[in-house]
Amino acid sequence: MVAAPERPLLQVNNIEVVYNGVVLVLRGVSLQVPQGGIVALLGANGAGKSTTLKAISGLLRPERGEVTKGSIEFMGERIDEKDAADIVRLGIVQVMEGRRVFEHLTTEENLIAGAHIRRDGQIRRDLEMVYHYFPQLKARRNVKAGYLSGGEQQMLAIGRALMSRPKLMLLDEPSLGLAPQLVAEIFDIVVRLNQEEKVTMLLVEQNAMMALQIAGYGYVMEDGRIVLDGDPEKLLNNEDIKEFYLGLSAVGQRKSYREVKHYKRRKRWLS
Amino acid sequence: MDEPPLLDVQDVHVSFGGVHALRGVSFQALKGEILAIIGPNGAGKTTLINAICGHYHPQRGRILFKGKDITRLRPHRIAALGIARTFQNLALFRGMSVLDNIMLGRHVKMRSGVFACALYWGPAQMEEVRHREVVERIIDFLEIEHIRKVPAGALAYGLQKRVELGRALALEPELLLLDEPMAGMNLDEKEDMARFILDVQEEMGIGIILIEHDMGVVMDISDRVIVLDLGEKICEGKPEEVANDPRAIKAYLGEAVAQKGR
Amino acid sequence: MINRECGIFRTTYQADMSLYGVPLARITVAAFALFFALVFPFVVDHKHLVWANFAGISIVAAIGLNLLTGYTGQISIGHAAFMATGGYTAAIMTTRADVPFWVGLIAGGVFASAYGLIVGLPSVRVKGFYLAIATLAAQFITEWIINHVEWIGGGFQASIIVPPASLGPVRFDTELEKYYLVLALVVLAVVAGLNIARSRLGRAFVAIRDRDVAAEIIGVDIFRYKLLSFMISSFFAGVAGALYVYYVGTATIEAFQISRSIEILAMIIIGGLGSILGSIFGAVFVVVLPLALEDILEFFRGVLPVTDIDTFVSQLKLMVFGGLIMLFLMVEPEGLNRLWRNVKDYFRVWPFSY
Amino acid sequence: MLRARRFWPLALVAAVALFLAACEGGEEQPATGTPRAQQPTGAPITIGMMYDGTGATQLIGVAYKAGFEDYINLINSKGGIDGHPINVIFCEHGYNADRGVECYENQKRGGAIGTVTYGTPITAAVIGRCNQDQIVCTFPGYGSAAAANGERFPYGFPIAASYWSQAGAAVRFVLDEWQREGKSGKPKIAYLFYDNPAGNEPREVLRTIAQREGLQLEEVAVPAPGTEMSSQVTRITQSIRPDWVITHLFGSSPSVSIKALKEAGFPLNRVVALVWGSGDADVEAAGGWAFAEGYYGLQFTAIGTDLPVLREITEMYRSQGKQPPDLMTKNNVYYMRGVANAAVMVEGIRNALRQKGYPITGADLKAGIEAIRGEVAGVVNLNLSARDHEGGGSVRIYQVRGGRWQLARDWFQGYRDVIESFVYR
Amino acid sequence: MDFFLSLLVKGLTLGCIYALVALGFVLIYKATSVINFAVGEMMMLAGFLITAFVGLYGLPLAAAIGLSLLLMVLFGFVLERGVLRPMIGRPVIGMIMATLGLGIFLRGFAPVMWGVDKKNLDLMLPAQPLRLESIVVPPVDLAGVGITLFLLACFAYFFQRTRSGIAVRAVADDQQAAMAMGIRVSTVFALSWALAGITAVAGGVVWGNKIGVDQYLSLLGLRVFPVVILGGLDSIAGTIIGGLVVGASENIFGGYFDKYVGGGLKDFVPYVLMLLVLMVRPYGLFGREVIERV
Repeated sequence: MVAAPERPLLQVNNIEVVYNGVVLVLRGVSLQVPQGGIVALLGANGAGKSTTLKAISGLLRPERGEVTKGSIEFMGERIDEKDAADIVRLGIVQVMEGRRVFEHLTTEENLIAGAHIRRDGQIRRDLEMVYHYFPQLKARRNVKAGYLSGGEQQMLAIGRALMSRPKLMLLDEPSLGLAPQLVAEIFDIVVRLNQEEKVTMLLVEQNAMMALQIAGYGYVMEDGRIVLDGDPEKLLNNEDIKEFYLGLSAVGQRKSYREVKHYKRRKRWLS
Repeated sequence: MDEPPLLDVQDVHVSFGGVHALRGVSFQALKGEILAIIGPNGAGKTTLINAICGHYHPQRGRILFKGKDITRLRPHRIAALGIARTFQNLALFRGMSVLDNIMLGRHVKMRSGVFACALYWGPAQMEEVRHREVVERIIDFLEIEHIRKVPAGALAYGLQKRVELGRALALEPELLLLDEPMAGMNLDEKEDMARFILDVQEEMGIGIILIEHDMGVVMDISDRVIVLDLGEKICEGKPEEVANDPRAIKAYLGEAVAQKGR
Repeated sequence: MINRECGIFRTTYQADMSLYGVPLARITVAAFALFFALVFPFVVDHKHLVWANFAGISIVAAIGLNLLTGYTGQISIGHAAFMATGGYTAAIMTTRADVPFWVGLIAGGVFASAYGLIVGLPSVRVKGFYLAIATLAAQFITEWIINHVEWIGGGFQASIIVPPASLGPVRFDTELEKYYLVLALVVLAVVAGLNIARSRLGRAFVAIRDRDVAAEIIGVDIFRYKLLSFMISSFFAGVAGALYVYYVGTATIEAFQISRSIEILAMIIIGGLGSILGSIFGAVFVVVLPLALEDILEFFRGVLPVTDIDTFVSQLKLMVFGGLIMLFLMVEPEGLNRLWRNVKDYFRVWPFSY
Repeated sequence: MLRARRFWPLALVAAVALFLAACEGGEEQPATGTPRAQQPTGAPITIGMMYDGTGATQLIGVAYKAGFEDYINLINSKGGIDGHPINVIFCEHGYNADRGVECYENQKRGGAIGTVTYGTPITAAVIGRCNQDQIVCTFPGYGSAAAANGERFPYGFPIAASYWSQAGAAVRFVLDEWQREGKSGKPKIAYLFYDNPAGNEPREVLRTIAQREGLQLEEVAVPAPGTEMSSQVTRITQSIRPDWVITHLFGSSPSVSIKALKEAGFPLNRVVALVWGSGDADVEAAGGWAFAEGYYGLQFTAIGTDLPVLREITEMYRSQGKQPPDLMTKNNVYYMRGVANAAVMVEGIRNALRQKGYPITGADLKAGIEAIRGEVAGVVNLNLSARDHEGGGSVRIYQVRGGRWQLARDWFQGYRDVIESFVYR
Repeated sequence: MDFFLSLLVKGLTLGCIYALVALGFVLIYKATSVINFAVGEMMMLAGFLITAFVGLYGLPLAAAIGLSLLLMVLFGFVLERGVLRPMIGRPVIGMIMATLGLGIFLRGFAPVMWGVDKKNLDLMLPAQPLRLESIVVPPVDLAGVGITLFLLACFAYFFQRTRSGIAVRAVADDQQAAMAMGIRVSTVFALSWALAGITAVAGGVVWGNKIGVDQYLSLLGLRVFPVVILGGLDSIAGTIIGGLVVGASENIFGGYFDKYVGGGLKDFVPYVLMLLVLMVRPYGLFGREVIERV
C-alpha cells in the first residue's frame, strides 16, 4: 500500500522462455502487477499463461524451461535468476493448476508444509487465520488431503499458500473443474484475502467473466504474447473478448452452441 | 418385444471406504440422445461413469447395456461391447503418437495374435492397414491431420482432449461417456468440441452421456439432463425443465445460472 | 546418416507404416547389416569376436526385457531366471533326449515362456517396484531349485556340458561360426521385437505402461497383456539362455545369477527404455565397456604407481565402469537411444537449426 | 557350401591375429631379468592363468595370482625350462563365467597350450572347450571332481585334491582323531556347507562314506553370501549336537562360521574346514589367531613361510633390490596355492619337453602333466596318470596353534575306493 | 522348546539389525523416490572408513566412528549434489540405475583404497556372549538392537513432529508443489542422503563387527528387499516389523525344515513370505497406497 505508484510490485519485462533448449514458449511477455491489486491473465490453453506464472515463481527449471531474455523484477529486485525457494522467501507464492496438494499428508500437515519458510513462530496463529477463511478445512484437519473433495483441495491449496504470508499470490486456474457454486465461493475468498490480508493477486483464468469481475486490470495472452490489456471495462467491451472469451455476440446476446456449429469467425488480431 | 434402452441403470449403489458415493441411482439412456449429468463436485458423477464402464463394481443394483447385464464385467469386456469413454483428467498414452493412440482404440476390433504380430506378415499387416484407414477417417473428422505423428504428451490441452475423443470413437461405440470434455477450454475450443459432439450424435447415431460443468454447453446441446447430488438423482428432464427445477437450483445451479439459462 | 524426409510422399498406408520409411534409412540399415555380416568378423581380433558373441546373446535377452520393462512398464529383476530356464531346458533336452539344436533353442524359449507366465502372475495384483521385488524372489527361488533338484541341475555341480550346436551338416564350432549363429538370432530377435513394438500387441503394452486404467477402459485386457508381455519377454530370455548354453558349451547356474539380471536391466536402462535400438546400444555398452576399459587401462600399465598392476587395473575398471554409468545417466538419463536420436535430429534439420 | 567357405575367413582371421601378435611382440618389455640370473635362450612357451581381482573371492584371487607369478618369474630368472622362458597370459575375470570364457578364448588365441582356470563357475563354463580345443585346463582344489576321470575329461585336471577327495580325507581325519582319543562308538558329524554347486558337490560322497562307516551325518546348508548363519549354528549346537563339524565354506562365510561356532560354545578343535575355509584371512577375520585356536584346516599344498621355494623367491626379489610381496606371509595359504599351481604347470612342461622336445602342444602338455609323480617343488604331492587326473587326492591337515598354522597331519588320503567309484562310475 | 526359543530370539535380534540396513533404504525412497541399490555398498564404505581410521591412522574407536559419520554425511551431500541433483525431474528409473552404478563404483573404490583383505572392526565389546539358559546372544547383537530402536525412535519423531520432517514428506508427495511452497528440494534430498549416511555408519558398525569389513558387507543390501517389501517401501515402522518377521521366520524355518529339503530355506522363506503378503496387501504391510483417481 505504501509503494510508490510508479513502481509496481511486480514487473515482467519482455521475457522469453525456452523449454528443453529448443521450444520457444513465451515470446516477449511484459506485464505489471500493482501493489494491492488483482490482475487477471486471460488466454486460451497453451497461450503461455501457466508458463508466465512459473517463470515468475521460478518453477520452470524442474520442467527444463528457462528464461532466456528479459527480466522479472519484484519490489525492484531481479528475480529471474533466483530459484523457487528464494522467490517464496521474497514473498511470491504460486497456487498451482490442478491443486497439487500433498495427498499423503493431512490437511494440517499440508498447511505446516506451506509455512516452511516461516521462522517467526507465528504458525499457530496463521493456522487459525486459514481456518477462519476456510472453516471446512478445520473440520477435516486430520484427514489425508488425498481424500478431500476437489473444492476442499482447492481451498487447501490456497490456504497452504497463505501460510507463507505472501505479498503476491499467483493463482493458476482456481476454478478448474469446480462446480459454479464452488467457483463463486473461491472467488469470494480471493477478494476477501486481497482486501483483508492485503495479498496482491495475479490470477490466471479460463473463466474470463468471473476473473474480470474481481480484477482491477487484465491481460490477454495468445500464442506466447500479450495481445491485449486494459481495465476490465475496456476488455469487457472489446469485440474479440466478447466473441471468444465471453461467448457474447455484438449485441450482448449469448450465442447457442448449436448455432455456432457450422459457422466460425476468425480471430481478428491474427489475420 | 420393445427394444431395450441403450443403457439401463437400476438402483446402483457404490461405496468405498465407508463413503457412499452413489446411493441408488436409476436412469435410462436412449439410442442417439445426448444425456447430460450435472451436479456439484463430489455428487458422484464420475463414480457413476466409472461404474458404467466397469472400473468400479456396484455393491447393489444392476447396469444393463442393450438388455445385457454388464454389472460385473471387467472394463475391457464392456469396451468390447461398445461403450467408450473419455477422462476428466486426460488419460492419453503420452509416449505414443496421436495415430497410435487412436489405433489403440481399434484394439478390440483387431485379432492378430503374438506370432502374427512378431512376423508382421500377410494377414497381420493387412489388418493393420485396414484399421489404419478407419483411423484416418476419424482423424479427418476431428481435423487433427497435422498432428498425426506427434507424441500425444506434447500436444496442447485442447488438442489432447480432441485426440481422446478420437480414441474413444475408434472403438465404434454405441454409447460414449464424456467426462468433462470442455473443462479448462476457452470458448473457441468449447465451440469446436460442441460441434464434434453434435456431429458424433447426428452422423454416427451414437448415444452420449455427458458430464459437464459449463451450463451453457449443457443447456444448449443436451437432449435430457440428470442432476445428481450427494450420490442421489434429484431430478431429470429436458434442459429447460431442469433449469427451472427448484431442487436443481438449490443443489447446484444457483439463481444466476438458472436465469441465464432461460 | 542424414535422414532427410522432405520430398517423400507416401501413397499407401502400408508404405507409411513400414519400419524404415526413408530410403536413406533403409540404405543405412542395409549397410549396417552387411557390415556386421561380411566385414566386421574379418577385421576384428578374435577377442573382439568373443565380445561380439556375448554382446549378441545379451541383445536377445535385453530386447526381451525391454518389451516387458520398457514397453509394458513391468520391472523385472529376475530375468536371469528365465535365461536359466531356457538354458537348462536346452541342455537337458540336448543331453538326455538328443534333440537337434534348433529344437532345444525353441524348447528353451517355450519353457521359459511358461515359467514367465507363472512368475508374472503377481503382476495381476502387484505394481511397480513391489512387482520388481517379486521377480527378484523368482530369481532366488529358481537358483535354489536348480541347485537342489538334481534332475534339473544335472548333479554335476549343477552344470551340464552341452555339445556344440549344429544345424543339419553345419556345425557351429569355431568362434566365427558361432558368430554367425548369434548374428542370425540377433537379427531375428530385432525384427520380431520391432514388429511386436509397432503392432497391436506393442500398442497395448505401451498403453498399459502409460495409463493402465485407461488401457483397460479402452478395451485392453490388462491382465492378459501383462502376462503375455511376461511370456514374450521370457521367451526371448529363454532363447538367449539356450543360446548362451550352446555358445559356452555348459549350462551352469552361476552364469544366471542375480548379477546377470541386474546387468540386463542396466542394459535397457542405459540403452533406453521402450526402444529396441536402445536394447542393442545398451547391451553393447554393458558388455564391451568393461572389456574395452581393460585395454585402455592396460595402456597406462607403466604409469600407475602400484605393485600388482593387474589387480589394480581390475578394480579400477570396476570404478571407472560404475563412474561412467553415473556420469552417463547424468548427461542423458533417457539412454543411449535418446542420444542417438538427438544426433539424428540434429542432422535431420541441419544446417537449418531453428 | 559353408564347409568350403570355412577356410578363407579362418585364414583371414589367423592373418589378422598374427599381425596383431606381431605388433604386440614389438613392444614386449624385457623379462624380469636380473644381473646374476641366466637369460632364457629358447623360444617362449605360453600358458594362461585366470584369477579374480574383483568379485566374490577377490582376496584369494589376488594372493593366488601373486604366488603363481612369482614362481614363474623364479623359473624364468633361472633360465626358464631347458632355456625356454614361460610366458603367462594373465586374465582377470571377476568370478564371472562370461569373462572366464573370454579369458580362455583370449589365452587360446595367444597360443596358450594350457591354462589354470579359476573358480567353479568359470571351470564349468570352459571345461567343454578345453577338451574340444585340446588345451590343458587345471583347476586345483575346485571345479568338478568328476573331471578326475582322465578318460571322460582328457584335458581337465582337478589336480591335488577335488572336493570329493577333500571330504573323504576330512572324514578319515575325524575318525582317526576319534580313535586316537580312545573314544568308543562312532562320532556324529555335521557337514556345514555353502549352498552353491561347489558346496553341494561332496554331499553324495559324504553320505556314501557315512553309510559305510555307520556314521551319523547331518547336512547344514548356508545360503550365499553366507554372512549370517545364526539358525544353522543354533541347529548344530542345540539340535544336532555333533561331535565334529566339517565345514565347506567360501568367501566371507568361513570366518563367520568360526566366530558363530565359538560364540555358541562349540569347541573349535572339533572343526575341520575344507581348503577354501582354511586360509590365513579366514582366521584373522574371525577374530584373530588366539580366538580361533584349535581350528583345523585342510590343505592340498604345503604352507608356511619357511619353505625352500619361498626362500628362493625371496632371494630372487632381494637380488633385484626389491622386497618380496607381503602377500607371501600375510596370505601365505593362498599364495602357496598359486605357487603350487605354477609348479605343476612347470613340471608338466618340463616333462613334455623331455618326452617330445620343443615345440610342445596341449596334447604334449597333457602327457607331461600325466607323468608327474611325487612331490613337486616341495609343495604338492601328486601321482597323476592318464586315468587319474587328480593325482591321488593327498592332503595335509594344519591346526591353528600358537598364532599360526601348524602341521597336524602330513600327506594322507581318505576313502580312495569310494571316491574312485564316483569318479569312474 | 529351548531350541525354538533360541531360534526365535536369534531371529528377532537378527531382524532388528536387518532393519538397520533397511532403514537407510526406506529413508531415501520416502523422500526422493529413489530405489537405492547401493545401500549395501554405502554400509561397506562406512565400515571401511571406520576400520581405516582405527587401523591405518590409529585413531580411537569413538573418534573413528565420529569421523566416519561426518564423512558419510558429507558423502551423502556430495552424492546428492554431484550425481542426483542434475537428475532432479528426470525419470526415476534412471536414478535407480545411477545407484546401481554407484554400487559398482564403490565396490571398485574400496579395494583400490584399502585393499581386498577383510578387516576386523573391534568394538571392544565384552568377549563373553550373554547367556540365558541355552540362548546365546552375542553383545554385538544386543548393541545392534539398541542402535536400531534408537534410530527408529529418532526418525519417527523427525518425520511426524518436526517441520523439516513434514517438508521431507511433502517433497516425497509432490516435488514441484513443494518447491512452490519454498521448500528446497535439493536440501531435502541432501538431508535424506545424509540421514542414510548415518544409518550406513550404524549398519557398518554392527555388521562390520559381526562379519568383518570387506566387499561381503555390500551383499547385505540384497537382504533388505524382503524386509522393505514386507514392511512397505516407505514405512519407517515397516522396516522394523519387516525385519523382525524376516529374521524370525528365516531362522525358524531354517532351523526346523532345512533338513527335509536339503537346506537353503533361509534364503527362500523370506521371499515366499513376501510374495504371500504382496498377494494380500500389494503395498506391503504398512506401505502407503497410491491414491488413484480417474
